[in-house]
Amino acid sequence: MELKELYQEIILDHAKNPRNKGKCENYNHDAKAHNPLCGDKVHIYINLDNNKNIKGLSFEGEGCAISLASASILTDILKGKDLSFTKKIIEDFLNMLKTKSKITLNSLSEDQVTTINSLSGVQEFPMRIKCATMAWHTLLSAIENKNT
Amino acid sequence: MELKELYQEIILDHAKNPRNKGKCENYNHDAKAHNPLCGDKVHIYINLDNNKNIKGLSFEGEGCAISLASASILTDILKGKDLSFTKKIIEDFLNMLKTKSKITLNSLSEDQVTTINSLSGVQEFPMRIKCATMAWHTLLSAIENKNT
Amino acid sequence: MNIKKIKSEFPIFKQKINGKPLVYLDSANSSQKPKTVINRISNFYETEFSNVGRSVHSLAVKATNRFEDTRDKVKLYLNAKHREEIIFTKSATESINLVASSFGEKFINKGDEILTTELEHHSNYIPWYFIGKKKGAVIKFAPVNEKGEVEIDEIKKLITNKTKIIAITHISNVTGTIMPIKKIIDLAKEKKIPVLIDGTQGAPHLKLDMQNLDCDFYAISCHKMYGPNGLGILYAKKKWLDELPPYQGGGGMISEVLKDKVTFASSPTKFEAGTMQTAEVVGFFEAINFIESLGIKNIINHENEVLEYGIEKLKKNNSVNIIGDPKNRGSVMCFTMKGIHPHDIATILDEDGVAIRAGHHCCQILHDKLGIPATARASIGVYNSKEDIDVLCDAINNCKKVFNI
Amino acid sequence: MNIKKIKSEFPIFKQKINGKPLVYLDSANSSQKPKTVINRISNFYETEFSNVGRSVHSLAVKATNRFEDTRDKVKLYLNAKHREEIIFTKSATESINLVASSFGEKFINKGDEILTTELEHHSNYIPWYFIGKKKGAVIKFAPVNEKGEVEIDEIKKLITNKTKIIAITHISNVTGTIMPIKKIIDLAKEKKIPVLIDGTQGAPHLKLDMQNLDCDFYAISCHKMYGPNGLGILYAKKKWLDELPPYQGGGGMISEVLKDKVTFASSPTKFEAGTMQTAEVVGFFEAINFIESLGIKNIINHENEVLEYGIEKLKKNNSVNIIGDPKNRGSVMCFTMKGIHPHDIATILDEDGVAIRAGHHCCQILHDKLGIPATARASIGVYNSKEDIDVLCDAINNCKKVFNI
Ligand SMILES: Cc1ncc(COP(=O)(O)O)c(C=O)c1O
Ligand SMILES: Cc1ncc(COP(=O)(O)O)c(C=O)c1O
Repeated sequence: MELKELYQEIILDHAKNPRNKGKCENYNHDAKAHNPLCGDKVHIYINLDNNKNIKGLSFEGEGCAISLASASILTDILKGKDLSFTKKIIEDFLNMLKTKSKITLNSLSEDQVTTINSLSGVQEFPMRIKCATMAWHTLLSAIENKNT
Repeated sequence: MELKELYQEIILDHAKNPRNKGKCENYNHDAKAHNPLCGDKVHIYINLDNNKNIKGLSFEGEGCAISLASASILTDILKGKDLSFTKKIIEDFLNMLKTKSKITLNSLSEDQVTTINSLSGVQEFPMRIKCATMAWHTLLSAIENKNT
Repeated sequence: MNIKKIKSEFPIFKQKINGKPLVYLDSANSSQKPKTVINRISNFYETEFSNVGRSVHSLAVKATNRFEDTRDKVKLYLNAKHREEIIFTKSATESINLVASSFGEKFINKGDEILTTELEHHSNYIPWYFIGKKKGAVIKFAPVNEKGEVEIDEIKKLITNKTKIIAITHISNVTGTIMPIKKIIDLAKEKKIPVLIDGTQGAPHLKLDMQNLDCDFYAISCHKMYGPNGLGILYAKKKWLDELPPYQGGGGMISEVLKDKVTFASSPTKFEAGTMQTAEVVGFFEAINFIESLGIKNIINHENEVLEYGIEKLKKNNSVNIIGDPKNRGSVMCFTMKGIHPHDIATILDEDGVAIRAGHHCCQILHDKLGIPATARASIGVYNSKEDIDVLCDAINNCKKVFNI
Repeated sequence: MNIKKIKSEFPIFKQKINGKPLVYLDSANSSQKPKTVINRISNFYETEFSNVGRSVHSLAVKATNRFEDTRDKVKLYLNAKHREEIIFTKSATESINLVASSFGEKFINKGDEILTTELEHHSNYIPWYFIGKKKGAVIKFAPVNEKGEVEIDEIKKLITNKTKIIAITHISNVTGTIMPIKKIIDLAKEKKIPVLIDGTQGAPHLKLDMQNLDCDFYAISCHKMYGPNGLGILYAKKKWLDELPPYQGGGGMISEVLKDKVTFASSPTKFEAGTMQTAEVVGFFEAINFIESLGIKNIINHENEVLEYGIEKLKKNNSVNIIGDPKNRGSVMCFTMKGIHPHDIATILDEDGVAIRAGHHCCQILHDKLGIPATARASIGVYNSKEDIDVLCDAINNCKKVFNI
């Protein structure tokens, strides 16, 4: 049953107990987004250090299980990573939902791969893809928006 | 063939040689109308005397054979008639085109009845009814519009 | 009413959704179309199609007659006094834009007030927001109470001698509240303030009588009345037809065009610029026929029965929170569930063939006031039965299973 | 091209008009629809109908995908660079109103000039007349010459540093003149003046390439392109999409709505307020398919052959006076006959099953200039053949008989 694919344990866990919620310390980049059709909102905060490492990464937001889980998973996996790796992952993730492929980046732990892949169930639910991708697009904007 | 009904000799004759064209002398009522879809125009002039007789009646206008003939026939038949008779005829004429009846008013000469009835062929051409009725509606307005 | 038979007149119900029979509870969004409407559109294109009012050949005559026949039919259906009070638009949204623009440009000035409510759909707010911004006029919102009603006293309080128009919904598409519009119109008439009713949700579910109601404007979406997409209606009382300037410019709506002077046709043509939606208008004739063949009173009774049954049953479910508790409710049930976002509810329900809508339903101001970003909405059409409600409620329980609640 | 076969794909040609086969020469008014388009609309209503973009259930997903697929298809067909440059409207008339209003409100001021031509359809004049009146701007008309052409030098002469926009037709719906729009656009670009092309007659009969043309706006009527009624398109170059304020307000076009502040979605949603014409948009996909299956170049060649044949044959008839003699003519032949009014011609032709249009064709300024109140117009679509022209010419001779000329 596809619903089981969509609402996997991992997703429900992240949706109910989102990681990295709030503003991370000393954030220097941020961006927000909003889906006017359903009211989902997300605000991403990054603390990017001088070596282009993501020292801190967090989000605020409200929305459905998919959008919350997606934001939570994103922050969980990319915190501590460097910028070029992060961009690669974002690209991979967006591709995954577009082309129905799975992510197999070597530099991720097996656990992390499983976690990201848990979002691949969304592929079968076209109206929900935006829920899953919004945080990732917003992360990209945040990287570009240098904050105050 | 219905076309023959529409474009009877009488109609074509009135269309080619319209009677009472121009402004009649000492007109004291007038009104004009215009069909924006085809460009037909008509302007009716009345000289109404104190006894409510139509002393003079004429028209200016451009348009299709039906609209010209209709205006010409109207002026030809109603010139010299009194107001209440005129209104009755107008009503009868408009009814004729609506209910596909013929006109049989006693106080008209046989010739005049034939002439008016020549316009009844329009009944079968709904898009042309406006062409045939415009002058008659305009006459009604003219009767109500006291000029200068 | 024989709902099975009615349902069988709607081809959409022949298919399965995810292997399940379709339970369509999204009619407030758009209703499904009976076969007679669909066939009329095809048949019109196949045998009678031509542009309306502009040519004199046989096809054009037929098309023009069919088009104007629908206007007469709508006039009768709404019990409007004059056929020229019926203006075809592309949607209720456009109907309201037309009034906000034409009325607003002429009659609304700096410092004037537009009175509306917190219940309104964006389509009955943004057009007023635009003209308000442009003219420096203020929009006042009559507040919604905890039951989801707008009390007439609140409206009374907000009327001042600067109030230029009252724009108000007939039925809220979120709380389902049936507004006491007759009373509001009477109140407004005392003060000589024109009233626009957003009848988008009212028209499919209530008996309408423009002469009795005596509002100035009434906006309708045909696609929510079992009719074709892309068609709306504006009823505008005769006294406004000459008064209001035209809205869009183009072919058809003119009387005479010179380089330095343009004069306009009279209503309805004046407000119908460009080539109209002939096939849709012709198809809508059959939608009214459909409603009339069942009888609007029977439709109302049936829908109310299903609605009451639905509200009762949802109330019994502890995890469900119904939005609003208006005394008079029409066809709409919005709800939330603790721990499950409306979007997720809609997705899970869809697995069981149940089509509902989730979101703010274009009523963000109302949702802000309620303090919830989104709700799930089940809305009822004539084809819905109590069994549909049962399927809905089972599917709602399934949400809890999926979410381990 | 096998015209018999093409004709057989249009159900309308199955019937007789006044006992005669239908010779439809009124495509400039509205084209007939192929079976694929008609069937797609029915089929969509029967199996996939739902409101677009607002619900997450399966039907809504299908409908939304179909709707957006058409946008992609149009983008490709027009060779636009971005899909958000394709905005659905209800007609070309609305497309032009949108630009005149949104562009005009923001960029046109007192004393500014709007440059257009004497050839224009009311739909490409009245909207400018409105905004001109409102803002105190002046409309300048490039004159038409005795051939029915507007010379580019005349346009050049009228451009001043106050010219804010140039609005010009692609093909005249009266003289058939194909305007040198590429040259005009290049000229305007030198002066940084945006250009709107009224492509209503251009789109069905010419190969279009927005990137090559590089105009700012291009307006299209889908119902003249073998597509459904009630649907238009506005192509708007990307640089304008954020620049222009929204046109109508309502559901869908917003980003966030607060009582004191409203923000808008990005294009195309920003310009598509209210429930859209989903079925019509979905049906239009098949209209483009139809054109593509024949190949627009083949269509052009065929139509030109019929057109040339028609012009030649009409020229040989002494009683017929053809309107305009442009070097490049597309699909339209307007004519008058001495002693017979165009309205009478149209009626008499209809007896022979020939459907043409008579009137000023919403070009009163042009007709005034030509000094004739009305013309008869035969216009050509892909389903017309040389035999249709023969029937037309015989019917024209019959007019003379009826009028004893
Ligand atoms: C040149 C031209 N422009 C604009 C229009 C208006 O098109 P529509 O009525 O489909 O909006 C037409 C057709 O009537 C036309 O021929
Ligand atoms: C109360 C209300 N008003 C206005 C609208 C707008 O209707 P449409 O989108 O058909 O213009 C809707 C429906 O979406 C509605 O529910």
